[in-house]
Amino acid sequence: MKNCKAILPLLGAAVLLLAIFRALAPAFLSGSNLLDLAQQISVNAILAFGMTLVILSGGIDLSVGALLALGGTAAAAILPAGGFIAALAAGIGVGALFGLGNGLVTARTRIPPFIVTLATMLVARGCALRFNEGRPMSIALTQETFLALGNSRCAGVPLPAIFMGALFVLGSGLLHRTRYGQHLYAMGGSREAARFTGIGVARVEVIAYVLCGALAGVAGLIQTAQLYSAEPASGQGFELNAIAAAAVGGASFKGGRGTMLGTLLGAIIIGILDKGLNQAGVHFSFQYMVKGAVILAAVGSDVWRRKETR
Amino acid sequence: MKNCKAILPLLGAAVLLLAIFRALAPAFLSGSNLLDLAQQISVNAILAFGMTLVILSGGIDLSVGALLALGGTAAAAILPAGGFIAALAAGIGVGALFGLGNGLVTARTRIPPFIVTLATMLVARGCALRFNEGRPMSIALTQETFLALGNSRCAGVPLPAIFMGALFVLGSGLLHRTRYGQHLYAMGGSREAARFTGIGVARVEVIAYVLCGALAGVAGLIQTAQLYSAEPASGQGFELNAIAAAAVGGASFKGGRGTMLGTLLGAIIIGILDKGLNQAGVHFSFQYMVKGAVILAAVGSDVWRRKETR
Amino acid sequence: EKKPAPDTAGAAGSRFFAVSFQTLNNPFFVDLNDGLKQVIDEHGDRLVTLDAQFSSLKQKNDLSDVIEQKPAAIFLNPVNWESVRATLIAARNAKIPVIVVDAPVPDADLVLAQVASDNVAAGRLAAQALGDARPQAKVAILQYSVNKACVDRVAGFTDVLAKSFPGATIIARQDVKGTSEATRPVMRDLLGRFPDLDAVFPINDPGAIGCVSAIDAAGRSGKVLVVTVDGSREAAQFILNGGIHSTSAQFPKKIGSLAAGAAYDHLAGKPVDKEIKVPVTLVTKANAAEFVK
Amino acid sequence: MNAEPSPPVTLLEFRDIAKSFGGVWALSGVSFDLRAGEIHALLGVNGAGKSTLIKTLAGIHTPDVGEIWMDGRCTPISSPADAMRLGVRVIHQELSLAPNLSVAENLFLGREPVRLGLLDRRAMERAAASLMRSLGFDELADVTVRVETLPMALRQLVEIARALSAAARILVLDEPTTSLTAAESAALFRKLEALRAQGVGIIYISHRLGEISRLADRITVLRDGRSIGTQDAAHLDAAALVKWMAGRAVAEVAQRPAMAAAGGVVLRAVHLRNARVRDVSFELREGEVLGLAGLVGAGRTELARALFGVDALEAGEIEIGGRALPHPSPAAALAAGLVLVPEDRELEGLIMDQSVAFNAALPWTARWLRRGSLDHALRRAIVQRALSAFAVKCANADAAVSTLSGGNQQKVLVGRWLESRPRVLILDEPTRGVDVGARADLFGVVRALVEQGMAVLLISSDLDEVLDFSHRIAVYREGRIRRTGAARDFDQETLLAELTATA
Ligand SMILES: Nc1ncnc2c1ncn2[C@@H]1O[C@H](COP(=O)(O)OP(=O)(O)OP(=O)(O)O)[C@@H](O)[C@H]1O
Ligand SMILES: Nc1ncnc2c1ncn2[C@@H]1O[C@H](COP(=O)(O)OP(=O)(O)OP(=O)(O)O)[C@@H](O)[C@H]1O
Ligand SMILES: [Mg+2]
Ligand SMILES: [Mg+2]
Repeated sequence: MKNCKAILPLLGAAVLLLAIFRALAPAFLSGSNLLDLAQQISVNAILAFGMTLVILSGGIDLSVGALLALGGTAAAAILPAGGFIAALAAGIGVGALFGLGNGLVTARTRIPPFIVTLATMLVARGCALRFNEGRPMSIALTQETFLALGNSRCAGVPLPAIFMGALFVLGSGLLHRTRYGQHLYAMGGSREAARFTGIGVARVEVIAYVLCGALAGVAGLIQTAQLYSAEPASGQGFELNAIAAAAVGGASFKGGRGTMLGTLLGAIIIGILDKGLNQAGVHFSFQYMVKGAVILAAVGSDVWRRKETR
Repeated sequence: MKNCKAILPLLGAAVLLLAIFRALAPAFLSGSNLLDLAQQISVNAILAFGMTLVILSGGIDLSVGALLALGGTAAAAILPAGGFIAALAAGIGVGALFGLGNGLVTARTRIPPFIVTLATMLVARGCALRFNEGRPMSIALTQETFLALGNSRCAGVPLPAIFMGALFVLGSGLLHRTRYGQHLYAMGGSREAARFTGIGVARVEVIAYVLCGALAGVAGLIQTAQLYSAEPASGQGFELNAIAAAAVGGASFKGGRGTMLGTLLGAIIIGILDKGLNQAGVHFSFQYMVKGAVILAAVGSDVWRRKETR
Repeated sequence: EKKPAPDTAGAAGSRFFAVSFQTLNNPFFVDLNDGLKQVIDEHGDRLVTLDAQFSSLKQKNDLSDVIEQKPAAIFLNPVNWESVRATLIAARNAKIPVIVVDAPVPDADLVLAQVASDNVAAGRLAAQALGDARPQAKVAILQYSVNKACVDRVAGFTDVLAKSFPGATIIARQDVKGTSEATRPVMRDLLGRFPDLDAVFPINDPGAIGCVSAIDAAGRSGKVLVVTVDGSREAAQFILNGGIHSTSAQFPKKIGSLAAGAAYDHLAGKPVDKEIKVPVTLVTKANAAEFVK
Repeated sequence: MNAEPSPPVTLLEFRDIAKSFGGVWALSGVSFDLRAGEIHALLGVNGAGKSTLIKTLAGIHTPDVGEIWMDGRCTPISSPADAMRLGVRVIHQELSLAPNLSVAENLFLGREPVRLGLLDRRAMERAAASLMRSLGFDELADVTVRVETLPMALRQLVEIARALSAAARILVLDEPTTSLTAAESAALFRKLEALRAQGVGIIYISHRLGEISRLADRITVLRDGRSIGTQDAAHLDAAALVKWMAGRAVAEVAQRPAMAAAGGVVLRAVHLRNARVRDVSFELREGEVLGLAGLVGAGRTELARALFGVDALEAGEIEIGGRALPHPSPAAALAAGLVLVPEDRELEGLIMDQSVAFNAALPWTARWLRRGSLDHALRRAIVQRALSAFAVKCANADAAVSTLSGGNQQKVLVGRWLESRPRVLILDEPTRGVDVGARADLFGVVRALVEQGMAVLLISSDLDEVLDFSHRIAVYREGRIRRTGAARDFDQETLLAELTATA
């Protein structure tokens, strides 16, 4: 399959990094360490899945970090009185709602998505800070079902990693096995051309942002459960990490290019890097530099390879 | 002049905001408060001038916040031994150098500037944190010339505001009265067209990033002087503020559209907003929301007006 | 191996320790890190320092990375005192002792010890210094309420102010991250809004320096009293020059060395105090010179 | 000196030029020479390599093999600036203007006048205005307007003016007249003839053979990236030229489909009205071709867009097959059997970065993709049918559609709609930039479908095409249908007169 060939270099990069860190930190490839890696990646990967949809449509979403914080705080606020289901609905719903706003404004006006979602980021952050005066809100230890979202394991695998896997499968299916996916690729490639084939581009675009917002809500729930508390000020800069994962995975800002598999691999590469640099005891200042260099190299090699095969 | 008409709505918005805050906080229009406003705006405006050049070229620069921190720390590190001139050269030079890197990679490869400058942001941040283990570096109170950069006044006007004014004049001249400015607009409007007419588009692009980096260094010097210390971790999120100023001022991410005057007004509007909301005693959570709403409204009205006149 | 050392410990000279700070953009934590490092280096062991950059999730992930490597002990300065519970549980399951430094956590039973300045006392000292100098002060408080240490300082401060100086009034409270960069504009606008504002309590030294800069910019140098907490060299300089009135000095290096000492005591099988409070001292013009050197 | 004409001066020589893109040879051996004071036509079917060759001369591509010789010396050209310095001026097939700059700024792009190091904007605008006057481009008298506000035709004139503004030794025009009116084209030709007389060497590329026979002194034909010969134009008649170029005999006129006995009305437009369409009513019957004749800028594209539901209507009603469309939109139009093939295939037609197969299968997702299950075989079959309808020339169906030549892209664009025969097909400039062979193929396929009952609304700036292929003709001017009549009642002159008549 073509898709498989396209991600071989990414797989190669991941394996290379694993080998390097194996050499630097012998326990790196232990089962428990890899499971821990999967859990750590999950929040960023879930944000990046949503980001991939938006990037495929030719847009960008800077608000996911703030929506993650808002989703978490909303859920934490509802949880004591409303219970588990209501909290889930609140967390995901508020993300989807702001995503709807992003989508409608982007589709209906010509305001660039960068600005639309920057504004949403500020508004959502303000809303999150309304809860509890901006202080963290702890989750009562009795809320076991909710806390399990972030901390339980199923057959030894951390639940967040399982959610990540399930959302990956759903996302891939959406992109490659539904008409919506075809239409998203088409409108990302050329909005006008998609319109002329009868695709309701506004609808396609709005759905991408709604899903992206909802996924940010899911990530917020998971983070809140993991941290036993919701932090209104959390998630700052998460959008850049999610964008980086999608870009490393081959998504193009012009729209119409990118896959869930690529994005997952992008998130994995960034996760390996973060974990490996920590475990190898690299000074935190060098961690920044190495991460910058690896992101540039990964996207650069993808761009270069594509040029070659053209 | 056509230009003047284009910025009338921005002027209107600024005046409206001033009037609103005048009503909420009576001292708002006092001379000292307005001079203070000019000083507070200066760092963001200087970053936004550089950002305007990059946006005109069709790019974006996420690294300016980190370059501001790096420029400041580099200057603070050199200052005790090297003295004032060497510190200035170090602060501006290091910004220009990283800008050169941004420009060369963007011009020579097809890696999107979003990713190039994201990587630079990480690398520059790592470099800044190398100094002094990441702790703030204080400027000795005996370094009066250096501290004057941020804190002196000339004929009652704060020096940072004067720098901002001077850089505005230089920047406007560059854009509208030199061939470089023409070529920058042309390549932003259509890279291919510019290339086909024999313009060295790579050179034009590289220069835009170099100037943007150098201006980030200047901003870093000013901020360091203002705060009596250089903070390696400072400047986070400044890039978004600078981008917002340029966008509010009418710069278009597609390139080829935007002016220094617009950007200056954008920075002023954002500055009035920040200051006014603080002085009106608005809860910090609402400050975020209002700022988001105003940015959206400003860019939205610009987009809408442009569509009308088409 | 001998009996008392827990099974995670490894032999002296080959052990490694990890510490995670909420931020390293504050001389306080860098000094605390130095205190830890000094003791650990003396034993020939290794310390890995992690910077959480004010993100709880990063802190959790960083620590789960090192827990996988089974360090002899973990030192923890939490971003958010509630959000570290999962980390503490993971460490207990891995039988790794955790010593909390500077800011307390609510789950005291999950940690080996807590080593911190007496932050309430630091706030009290600041209020006392302020009240003595200006009993009728109109005060602004720049708090940072995510962090428990900062919350304690404000609690001590308001407590003394209310009890001992009824003439003083708190006219503004703002929440702001304790960096110069974040504090300066907030202070600048408070000065614009309250012409009669004449004292401020920023909860730490970097914040205080931001305040001094804002006061100078507003042309009100010397008219607004700044009292704060930390005792850094930079703040001491400003005390000598009159920009800052007082700072309640903490001894971060001492906190670091005591924490490291507690860890080695535990590894040697000795009992360790659950709570170790490091006293604070008031720094004013009178004694600031000692803190500059 | 005797009376014998002096031997021709060779300005430029291509020697065995070859150029590949990712392993595919766009040029594989092109040689010919250009003399001073001649117009040398470069012909070839779509994808033959004409534009690529020109780009090697302009310094945009560097040839992989071969040399460019000028004035008897091997002259490598590695950048557009080099070409400029050597006196080469090129009008590219794709317009290369900065849309955000004014006409004057575009004219002087890259060689702006400066005074004391600063831009001399006033001198620039003065010079631009006088250039426009001297070229007789009166529509462009105001040189301060931004190019993006100009219609296509005027943009093309700006491009031409730019190439003519500086003294050129070699002038290259790659399909310069695709958007020009007959009058504007004629003015251009006069200018070219004047330059030829001054000794400028001109390379002229066009698919309009009428222009070639009027202008060309010599003709070189490219086929599959090779030059297959150069001949004097005087020795060739139209039919021979077509045969040489296309490699086969091709009918130059589009043969009109046979009109079946009065079919029912399939498309009825009743008092349509929006910003650019001013009260248009007409009917189209099964098996009928209605030609919409108008000048460039008449607003025919806007009418087509309104019919297809891309642009909103302010008033009026569209009926397809007897059923009114309550909320016109492309989806509703397609569901009712109305297809529009848009005029700008790069922007509105195809998704250029996606594969040929993706583009061909896109309108039919509902067939091969159902509830999450993917019918690979059906998709392949759909793609195959779309490509074979016109014998699209492409390496494989997974290649990006942007790598196809313009003509082949156009074939994909039309071919993909034939999967299920539309009731009404609107063709907007279907042959812009398409070679004679492909044009004949296109009209052949459309004719067959019309004879089976499909109705066609044909928009074309090529009046011959409209006259020859339509059953009826609607004269369209300033957003209104002025008159409708049987095609045989019109000829070139009367039609042109009606189109240019002022209201
Ligand atoms: N940048 C490119 N990348 C890949 N292939 C290309 C590129 N440019 C041109 N080609 C290929 O080179 C061949 C020649 O194209 P070219 O545009 O020169 O044809 P042309 O003769 O100008 O055709 P037309 O009459 O349609 O304009 C085509 O097969 C085209 O697909
Ligand atoms: N983006 C635009 N802004 C302003 N006016 C426009 C724009 N696009 C088109 N127009 C105007 O609309 C009119 C019709 O455009 P267009 O050239 O597409 O007409 P047409 O009849 O379809 O011609 P053709 O199809 O032969 O090119 C032109 O006069 C042009 O000035
Ligand atoms: Mg061509
Ligand atoms: Mg048209």
